[in-house]
Amino acid sequence: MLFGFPITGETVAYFVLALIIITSGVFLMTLRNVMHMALALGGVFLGVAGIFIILGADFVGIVQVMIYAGAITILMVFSLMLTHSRRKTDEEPEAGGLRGTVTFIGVAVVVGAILLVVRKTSWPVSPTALQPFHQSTVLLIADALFHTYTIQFELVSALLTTALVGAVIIARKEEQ
Amino acid sequence: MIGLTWLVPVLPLAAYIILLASGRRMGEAVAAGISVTAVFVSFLLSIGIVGDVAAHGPAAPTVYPWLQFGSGSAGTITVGYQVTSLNALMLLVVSLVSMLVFLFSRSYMRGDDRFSRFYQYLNLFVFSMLGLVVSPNLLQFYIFWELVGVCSYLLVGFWYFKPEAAAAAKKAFIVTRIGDVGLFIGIILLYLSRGTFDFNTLFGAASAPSGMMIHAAAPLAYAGAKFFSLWYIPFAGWHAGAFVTLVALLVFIGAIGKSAQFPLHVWLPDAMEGPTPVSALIHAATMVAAGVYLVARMFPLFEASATASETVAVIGGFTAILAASIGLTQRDIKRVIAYSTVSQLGYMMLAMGVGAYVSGMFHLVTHAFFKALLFLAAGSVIHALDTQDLFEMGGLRKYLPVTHATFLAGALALSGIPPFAGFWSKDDILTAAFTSGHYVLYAMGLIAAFFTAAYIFRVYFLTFSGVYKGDRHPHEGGPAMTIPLIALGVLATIGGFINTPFAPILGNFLQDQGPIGFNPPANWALMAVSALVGLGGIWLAYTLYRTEEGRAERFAQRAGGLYTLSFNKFYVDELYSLIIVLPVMKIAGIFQFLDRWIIDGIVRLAGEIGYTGGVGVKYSSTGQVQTYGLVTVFGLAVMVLIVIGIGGVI
Amino acid sequence: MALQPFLALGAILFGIGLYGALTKRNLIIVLISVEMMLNAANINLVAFSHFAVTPNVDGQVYALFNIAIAAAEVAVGLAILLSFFRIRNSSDVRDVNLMKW
Amino acid sequence: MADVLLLLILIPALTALLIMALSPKAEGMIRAIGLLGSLVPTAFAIAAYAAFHHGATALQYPFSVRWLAVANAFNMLTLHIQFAFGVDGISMPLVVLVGIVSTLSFLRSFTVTERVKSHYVWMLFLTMGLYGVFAASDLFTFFFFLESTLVSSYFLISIWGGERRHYAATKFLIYRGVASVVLLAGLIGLAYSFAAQAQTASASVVLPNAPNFLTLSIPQLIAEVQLIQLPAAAQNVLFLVFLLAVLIEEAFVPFHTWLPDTHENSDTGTNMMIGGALMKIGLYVLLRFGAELLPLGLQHYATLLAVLGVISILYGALVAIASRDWRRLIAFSSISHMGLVLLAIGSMQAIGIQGAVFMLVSSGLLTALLFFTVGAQADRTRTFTIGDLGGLSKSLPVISGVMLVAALGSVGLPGMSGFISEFSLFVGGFTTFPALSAVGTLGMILAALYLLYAMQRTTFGPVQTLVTEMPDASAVEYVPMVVLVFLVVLIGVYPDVLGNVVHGTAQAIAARIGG
Repeated sequence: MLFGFPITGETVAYFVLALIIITSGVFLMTLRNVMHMALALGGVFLGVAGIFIILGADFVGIVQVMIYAGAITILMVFSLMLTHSRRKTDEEPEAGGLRGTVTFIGVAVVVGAILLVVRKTSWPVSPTALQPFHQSTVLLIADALFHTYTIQFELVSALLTTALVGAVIIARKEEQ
Repeated sequence: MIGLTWLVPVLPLAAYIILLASGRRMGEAVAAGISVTAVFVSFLLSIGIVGDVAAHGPAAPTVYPWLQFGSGSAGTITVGYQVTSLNALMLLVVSLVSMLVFLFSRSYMRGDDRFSRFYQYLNLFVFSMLGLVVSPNLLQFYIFWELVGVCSYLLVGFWYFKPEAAAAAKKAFIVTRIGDVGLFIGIILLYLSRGTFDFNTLFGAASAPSGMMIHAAAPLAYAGAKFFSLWYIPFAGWHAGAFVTLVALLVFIGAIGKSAQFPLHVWLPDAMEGPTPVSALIHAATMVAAGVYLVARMFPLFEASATASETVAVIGGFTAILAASIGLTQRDIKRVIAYSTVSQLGYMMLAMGVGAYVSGMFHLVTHAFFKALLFLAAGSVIHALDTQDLFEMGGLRKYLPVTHATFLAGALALSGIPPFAGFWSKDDILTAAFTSGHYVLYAMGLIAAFFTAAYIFRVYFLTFSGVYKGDRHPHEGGPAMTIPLIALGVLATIGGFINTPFAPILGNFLQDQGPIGFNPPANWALMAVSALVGLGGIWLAYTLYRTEEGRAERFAQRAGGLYTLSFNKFYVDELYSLIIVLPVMKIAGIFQFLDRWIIDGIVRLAGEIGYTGGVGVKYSSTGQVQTYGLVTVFGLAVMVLIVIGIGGVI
Repeated sequence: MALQPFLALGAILFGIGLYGALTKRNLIIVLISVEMMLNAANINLVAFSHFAVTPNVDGQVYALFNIAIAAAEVAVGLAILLSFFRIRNSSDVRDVNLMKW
Repeated sequence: MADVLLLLILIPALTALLIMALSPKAEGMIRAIGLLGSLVPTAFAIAAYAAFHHGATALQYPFSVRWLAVANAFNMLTLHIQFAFGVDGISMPLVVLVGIVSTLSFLRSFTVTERVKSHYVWMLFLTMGLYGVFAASDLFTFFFFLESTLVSSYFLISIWGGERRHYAATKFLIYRGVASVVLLAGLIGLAYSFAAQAQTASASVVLPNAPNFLTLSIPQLIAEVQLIQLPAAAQNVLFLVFLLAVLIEEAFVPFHTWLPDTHENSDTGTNMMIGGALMKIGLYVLLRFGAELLPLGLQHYATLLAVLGVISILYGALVAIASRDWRRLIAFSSISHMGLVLLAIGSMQAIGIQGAVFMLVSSGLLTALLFFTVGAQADRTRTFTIGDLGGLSKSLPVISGVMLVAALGSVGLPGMSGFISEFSLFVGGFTTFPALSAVGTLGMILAALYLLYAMQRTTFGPVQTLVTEMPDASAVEYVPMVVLVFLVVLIGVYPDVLGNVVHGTAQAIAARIGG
């Protein structure tokens, strides 16, 4: 038994991934070096992708790897390097003790409350928890996206296009 | 003729409208001609009406619905006209005096650049006064009652550019307004208890013994218990007598205001700022007599309450002596006559109060003649001399023979010297007071009669005898002025014979539907006494002003404080301004202060607090998103904890 | 496995992200922290999708939408950041105070 | 003729749109079209008044159009929001009053030279709103137009007002805005309480609007109130809510301070609209919702109404005595007059309710006339301060004369509309509250005091103002004065011209509140 759960492959995977995610998250908060931070960020995203796969959401997991661990992380690293090089004072000590402590307490209370609720609530659970989906989730998702959520899907497309155009316009250098 | 009664007030109204429409374009002669003609026709009609009434008795009122606000007859207000012997008499007097004053004004107002406007107002007044007289119900009466008040306001303030005239007009309106409000309340209470405004139904059928059947305010006993007792005066607990007294006194307050009785007499002398014909018509002969007419019209109401009629009598008697004693010392010729009017109206009220209905009305008629005469004669004097100060006159007998003769007739009538008109009516009143057992009032009346004779002959001697002190060349104002004077002079001389104790023509005429009030029997001794008192007054004036230079001044000095009191009108005006006008103004000022600084101050303070608070809170917006986020997190934490605490989730 | 461990993981990851978003001075790190919070939400969505009484893929679809929108957010956010950096030559959160007072 | 009320609202609105399309330079055109846009509805309103069926108590000229349906708004009931119009004996005279006052205000606005186009647009919208408020037969419609009057008068005050116009306009907006919110709460509470009550009672009573009991339609509510009554407690609470709104809206003491400030800082045309028509809304609300729909509430708070009324009568009159500005004096005078109406509504008598409508119409006409004449003299003398004036009768005989007529009418002189109104109100008052009404009659004396005192210092006396050579009333100025004086005298001499219309409805209401 591991923390009250039977030791199965799944459980072990969960705990390993959870460890990776939380550790990477904490590193991300404490590290200074840009490259190290990028690494930690990748760790968080990859760990989350693993969790998705444990949960049977293979497709979402793959997407997570491709978009977050790949694209967004790289984007962030580039941005960090782009802005980092010009200003050295950026590495001054992060929020002093008081602010950090106060924020920590506040966050801790909220997270503690959520954890308490998570623990105290009796969640209705499906009888077939292990392998809930009879078909490939890709098929199911495709079905949902193109039948139930067609309009939303199209809206998201429009949103992405708009965001890209907007980003280009905002980031473009002003013509002198 | 009675069917044409509506035409009597409508003719002056038509003249008013014509004059109003044509404005200043109309020439003086045309304006005066139209007006005089209209009133003259009214006068002829009135004669016919009096004849009709004498021959056939009064007619039932002719009414038209005017305003409907409820169901049944109680819910419909009507207007119309009614002719009784009392109305008919008043119609005759009003139209007669109006006609003469209209004629007189033609000369008096000649050259005034608002000549036509003056006749407009006069016509409006005559319309209102005649409308008042023919009113078949109290509400219509009140409407015209107010209208005559407004005409008086307009005419007193006719020379608006004189500050005194403007102030006097305002004072006249406001003081009479106080009385009007009393009448207003009285009318409403009468209506609520009787369900009607009609004079005829108001006092019940002729079968009612006292003529008065107000049933104890039963309608006023509405669902009282529902409301706070603090705001609810339970009329239901009053017995009928107390209620009748209350209503009668409220009605009498209206009469006090209009007829310038103490304590609301202060406006009438000031009203002399108006043109003299106005004083003659409105402030002597007609409008101020409306109060007496009101009491006469509501006579059954006063008869039903001994308290109310005693009050009327006492107020009347007191006013008579008070005003007469003030009249003794005034320097302004019009003011003396004005106080004389107040005093004579007091006599009429005294008569009404002691129950002598016919005597009161009789005096009203004779007084209308001789007082209009005195005013017009005074107007003639003022017209000739352009001053109102008695001590700048003198010796006018030579220059103004007609005025002198007619003034003398009027003065003798006022003094109560037989056989002039005033003697018969005033003696009637004094006899009534004596025989009904009001000995104190009789004595007051007698003293007032002595004063009356003294002050009017003081005016006579100062004006007409001796030598002229001014440097003008006084002359008579032409036929338009002298004809009315002569006509009134004749009436003042022989007018009393319409109701001598030996041939009570007027008494029979007024009481054609059965006796009203109390008719004093002829009493030779009392007649002799009043004649002697009148002569005594004349003798006093003669000795003071004709025998020896400066005797009057010495006499005044010996009287000392009394003279000062009388000369300053017993300081009533000053007293009122101290205890009423000043406090009202002060309270108004305090309220204004409260309004601006306390009530509105609180409002503005609330605004200021909001503004200041907003400015203060503004600085907490630092623009640091992370700080906002931190605060939000704590807010969220608190909310979550509260939810967990009250058990909403777990 | 049960639902709770995943929810707990999501809560902790959310907490870390929140802490970062509220304390970090560098705007990019703040953005990264926000991404972590979104990921925490995604974990919850997928977990509910898996452990629901009648399991379905709705949660996964939402997670996909979330990812798409997060991508858009990152794109716009970084664009704003670059623009701001060009003007102020800084990527410090404290310098973003144009909206004060 | 059936849709005449719709025309009353549409014509000003469409005219406003038309003016918006015009060039601001075309001032003459704008004035002409604006005047026409107010004159035509007035003609329609007068025609409707003439054709009004006197005996009937039902709403006349009904018109309604559904606008929006909210399913399951309350207890599975559907809420239909509609634009519905209809007038009865109480609202018909007020609709005509709006027409007359607005047309005359448009004439007066010929003197406005600044931003003419937007002035006329806002005036037209205000006119539309006022018509809508009085012609509405639906709670939503009523509230919609009430808010539109608020917005348009706000702009009229804040753009064309006097020295402290922004202060006054903000105060106006806040006070009346709060009143609107309170009123909205009352209206919602009214509709929902009736719906709940009707649903409960529907088992035993057949209601006119079954099976959908949630209605905003005023005639339906009136039909219901004759069959079922809300519980006394609910009526009392709702009545208090309405009363609070009315007290603010009608500027009763102590919520009155916005009115003098508003009048002091508005131009004359706006003052005529506000004093002549807008200030009648509050008491109309009290009659319409308080007396008609909440009879038990009115009975319960009758004494409170009477006391508040008497306080306003005396307070307004006393402050008016000390007022130094003509416009403030008129404002306080109108507060005093409206206090009398409150007293009479509290009396719950038919004659009191009839008198209330008389007084609303009469004081609308007289206030408009007073503002007009005072404004006309101020065009020439450049001052509203009573103490700075004097002897105006000399140079401005016509304007001074009309001013005197207006003042005497306000004092309650018989032969003019003020008297018959005051008389009816006092008869009602004395029937129920003799002692309070007796105190209230002091207001009659004080009214004579402040108005005649002000007149004495303005038109009488020696000439005070430096400008002595002034032109008297122009042709355009004659029209409002002649029309208003004519109407005031007409109602005074033949009150049944108004009474015939009001009578039936007043009787019906009084019968319901047990008067």
